Amino acid sequence: MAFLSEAPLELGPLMAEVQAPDRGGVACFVGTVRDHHAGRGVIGLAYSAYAEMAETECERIVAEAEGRWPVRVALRHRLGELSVGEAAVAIAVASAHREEAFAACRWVIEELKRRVPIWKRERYADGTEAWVDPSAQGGTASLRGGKPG
Amino acid sequence: MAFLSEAPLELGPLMAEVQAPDRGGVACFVGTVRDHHAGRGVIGLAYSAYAEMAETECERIVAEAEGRWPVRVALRHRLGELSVGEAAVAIAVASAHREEAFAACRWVIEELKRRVPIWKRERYADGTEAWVDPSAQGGTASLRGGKPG
Amino acid sequence: MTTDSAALRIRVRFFARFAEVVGREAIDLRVAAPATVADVLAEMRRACPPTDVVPAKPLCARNLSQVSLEEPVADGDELALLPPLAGG
Amino acid sequence: MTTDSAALRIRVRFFARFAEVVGREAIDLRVAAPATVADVLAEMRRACPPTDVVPAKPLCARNLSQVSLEEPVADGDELALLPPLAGG
Repeated sequence: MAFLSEAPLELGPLMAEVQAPDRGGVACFVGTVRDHHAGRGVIGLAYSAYAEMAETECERIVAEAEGRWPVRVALRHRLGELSVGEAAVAIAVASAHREEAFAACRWVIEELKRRVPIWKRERYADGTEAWVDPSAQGGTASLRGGKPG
Repeated sequence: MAFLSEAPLELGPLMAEVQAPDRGGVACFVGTVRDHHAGRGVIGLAYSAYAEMAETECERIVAEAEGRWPVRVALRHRLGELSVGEAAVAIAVASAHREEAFAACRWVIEELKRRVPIWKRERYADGTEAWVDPSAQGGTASLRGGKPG
Repeated sequence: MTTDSAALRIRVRFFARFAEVVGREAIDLRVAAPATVADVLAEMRRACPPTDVVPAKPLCARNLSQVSLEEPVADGDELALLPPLAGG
Repeated sequence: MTTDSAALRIRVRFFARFAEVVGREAIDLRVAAPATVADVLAEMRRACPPTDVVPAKPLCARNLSQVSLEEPVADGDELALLPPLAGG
């Protein structure tokens, strides 16, 4: 379980993993839990995963990025219960040249969203909950609690 | 002296400056001192600045970025003597959407390099020193020490 | 469901909303060889009716890799049915 | 150098390699009004010969903003001569 973490994410150790004296540029991305989604107040959420596949898919993404650009990539995704403001995902990409670090960092977050089997169940200020479906109209697939499923 | 720092840079406080519950994406860039430049071994360097103008120019860049994208930007540049691996510049950009955070972060580092009056004097493994000129063939403008100026 | 020697044993796994609505995390099926992912899904809908939550063409992973519905399956495969991904 | 009442007092500042080679960080000049940045540079080269390190068309900042050589200058202005920038 190298890429998934039940503990809060910290960018510092990820940067330390990828930095080296010959890699002078580090591009990073941290995605945190927002306080709203599709017009509704969010008070927290839970991430779950198909862990074996998620680990495998993250490993593939890192290997593909490192094959495509001269970069080193570190990546973590949080699982479990998160509060607003907590980091859900953290990425650090180091390279000798910043253009490549930015390009690879950007690519890694897009691939992660597209390929890694992780799901998000949001809890709302009105007491309801929903599985988030980024592809759906309104952004959620189902409701629980105050509204019918 | 808000943007220039004689003390080592840390990304954490910059991220804290820009993060907010409605800004879920933070793109960052850290540029560190590399151990080589234009084929020569670098053992350290010194950054100096036209401080009043550098502060003003950084302030303008942040304001322009925040006017151009819905982002918050934090920016620091180190001055003084740096060792290999130390951070020379750190940027954190938070936005509700990662595309804008990445675009603004990328723009800020390019504008900083283009507009902010900061100079770099490198010290090499062979005992020489040189003012770095990114626009020059070979990357340096003058030599001191083991080679004639 | 067949039980002859040419039957493929496939474990179907459910996650997130699918697991919640189906009420279980996995079912073990047997399908006649040769079979594709689509054949496994058809057998699942026949053998395990509360799987209506699974759309006609769900995102599927066979042995940890995303595959199309036309992908052949082999004995012992794990077939995961993935609700819309929401990581990052 | 003029000293009449129409003369503009301009402070020229040197940085980094320019300061190192010229051997000073600033010189105060007077130039006849009206004058541009280019006029100030011409007066600098006349009054302060060791400024050969400054190229014919240096990067210049007038009162903290980059300007072209055609930019007019005013009494009390600070004109900074900037070697190639190397921040970041």
